[in-house]
Amino acid sequence: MGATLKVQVGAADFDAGEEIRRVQALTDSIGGVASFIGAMRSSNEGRKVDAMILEHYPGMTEKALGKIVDEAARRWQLLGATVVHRVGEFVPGDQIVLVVTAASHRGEAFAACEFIMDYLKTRAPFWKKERTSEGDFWVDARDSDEQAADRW
Amino acid sequence: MGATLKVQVGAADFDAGEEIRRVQALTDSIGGVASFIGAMRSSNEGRKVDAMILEHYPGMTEKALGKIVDEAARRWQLLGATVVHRVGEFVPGDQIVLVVTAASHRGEAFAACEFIMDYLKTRAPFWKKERTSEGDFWVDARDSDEQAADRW
Amino acid sequence: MIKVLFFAKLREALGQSELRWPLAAEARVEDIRQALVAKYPQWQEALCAPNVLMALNQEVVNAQALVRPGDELAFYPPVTGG
Amino acid sequence: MIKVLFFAKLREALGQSELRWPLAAEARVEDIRQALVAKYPQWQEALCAPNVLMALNQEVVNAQALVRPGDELAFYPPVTGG
Repeated sequence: MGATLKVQVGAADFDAGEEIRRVQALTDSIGGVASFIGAMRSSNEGRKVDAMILEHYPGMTEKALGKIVDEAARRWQLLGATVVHRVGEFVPGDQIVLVVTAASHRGEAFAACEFIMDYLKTRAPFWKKERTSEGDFWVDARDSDEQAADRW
Repeated sequence: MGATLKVQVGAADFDAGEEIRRVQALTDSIGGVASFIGAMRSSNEGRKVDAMILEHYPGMTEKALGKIVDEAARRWQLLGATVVHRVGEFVPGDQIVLVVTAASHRGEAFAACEFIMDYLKTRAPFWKKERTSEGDFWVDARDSDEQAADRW
Repeated sequence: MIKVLFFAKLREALGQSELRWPLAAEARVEDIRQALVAKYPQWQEALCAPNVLMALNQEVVNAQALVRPGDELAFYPPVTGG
Repeated sequence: MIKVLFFAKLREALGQSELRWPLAAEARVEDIRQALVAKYPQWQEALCAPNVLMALNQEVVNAQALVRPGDELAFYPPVTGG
């Protein structure tokens, strides 16, 4: 059976519960659904952040996410997966990204969910700019994200 | 800051979206929320399962889950966590368990969520009995679950 | 007196979920298991199976743990929740 | 003609998000970068920084990839989504 995979990029907020329910409803062969929500924090590396702007490369973003999800579905025999990534302007507490993965067993669902997040962080064309009281700053890529992606 | 931890055991179904929202709302220091939902599958090791009965040891169950969640919160500096485990009778597709973990960064949230599931599977006093067309059978403990718990 | 509990497959094998057991002074979990089997020889196989687990006052223990009057002692098979 | 795109910090450093660049026959990504810098010397530092990434027709490539007329070529800094 092929997995039902969904990728969505846009400014609109998402309802994690609703997205999870949609994946759960795909088939009763699903034994485990893992999910992850990334949110904007009120501080980053010690400095207070008032707002964040997320820029992306329209067109390539969707392709890159699609490839990452396909790869995860193949490696862990997923029964379903959803990725929603928001772009635009955010304030602390706002949701940014959602990943949902479903498999027969929990190990596959967890691994695929973490793989998608690690790959998305290092391979999908998104860029964050933080707005602070001292000005706007582009966020630097983290070596730890690169190392996380290299595990797989 | 202490983490807000919740453990609930009972027959009632849960709303994963609502539980996730509650954890997200705890603090805007949360950068990542990982979650897992375990569900009843329509077949197990090749045989069709019509229903499942989940028995537990009231009192000890809550204590055991509480200890597992405390340990996870300490190891990964969680900002919040919720575990809901249902008991009683289930049919395929029914939700059984929910784990939600929140931390500043995704690595901690993922690790804690998987740790809680692995420990819960091998240390919390729950027992599953499957109802099939050939009779009722107690589910055997899986070596792979024991190995998963031994990783941590 | 102590309370002794049995769960799941073990409960069904013994045909009993709970019993009161006289205990005047402290004893090891293993002593109590042997006393139970002495009284109910038909329990030998199920209750002494190598995979049987024990909890004392709702904490996992091994067969050498000390049980005191008033305690709650449980025997059960490997767990399968989640 | 090809379309050349710049994103995020690099876009701001160059003061430009998109341009059309004449290309009659195929050329390597690196050749195009050098031609851009020859025309806009002030771009040298930002466009030739070692961490600048490239995508050709929305697929990640290295500087040796072949670009053909009609292609879409993008230069951008390391990504920071998620």
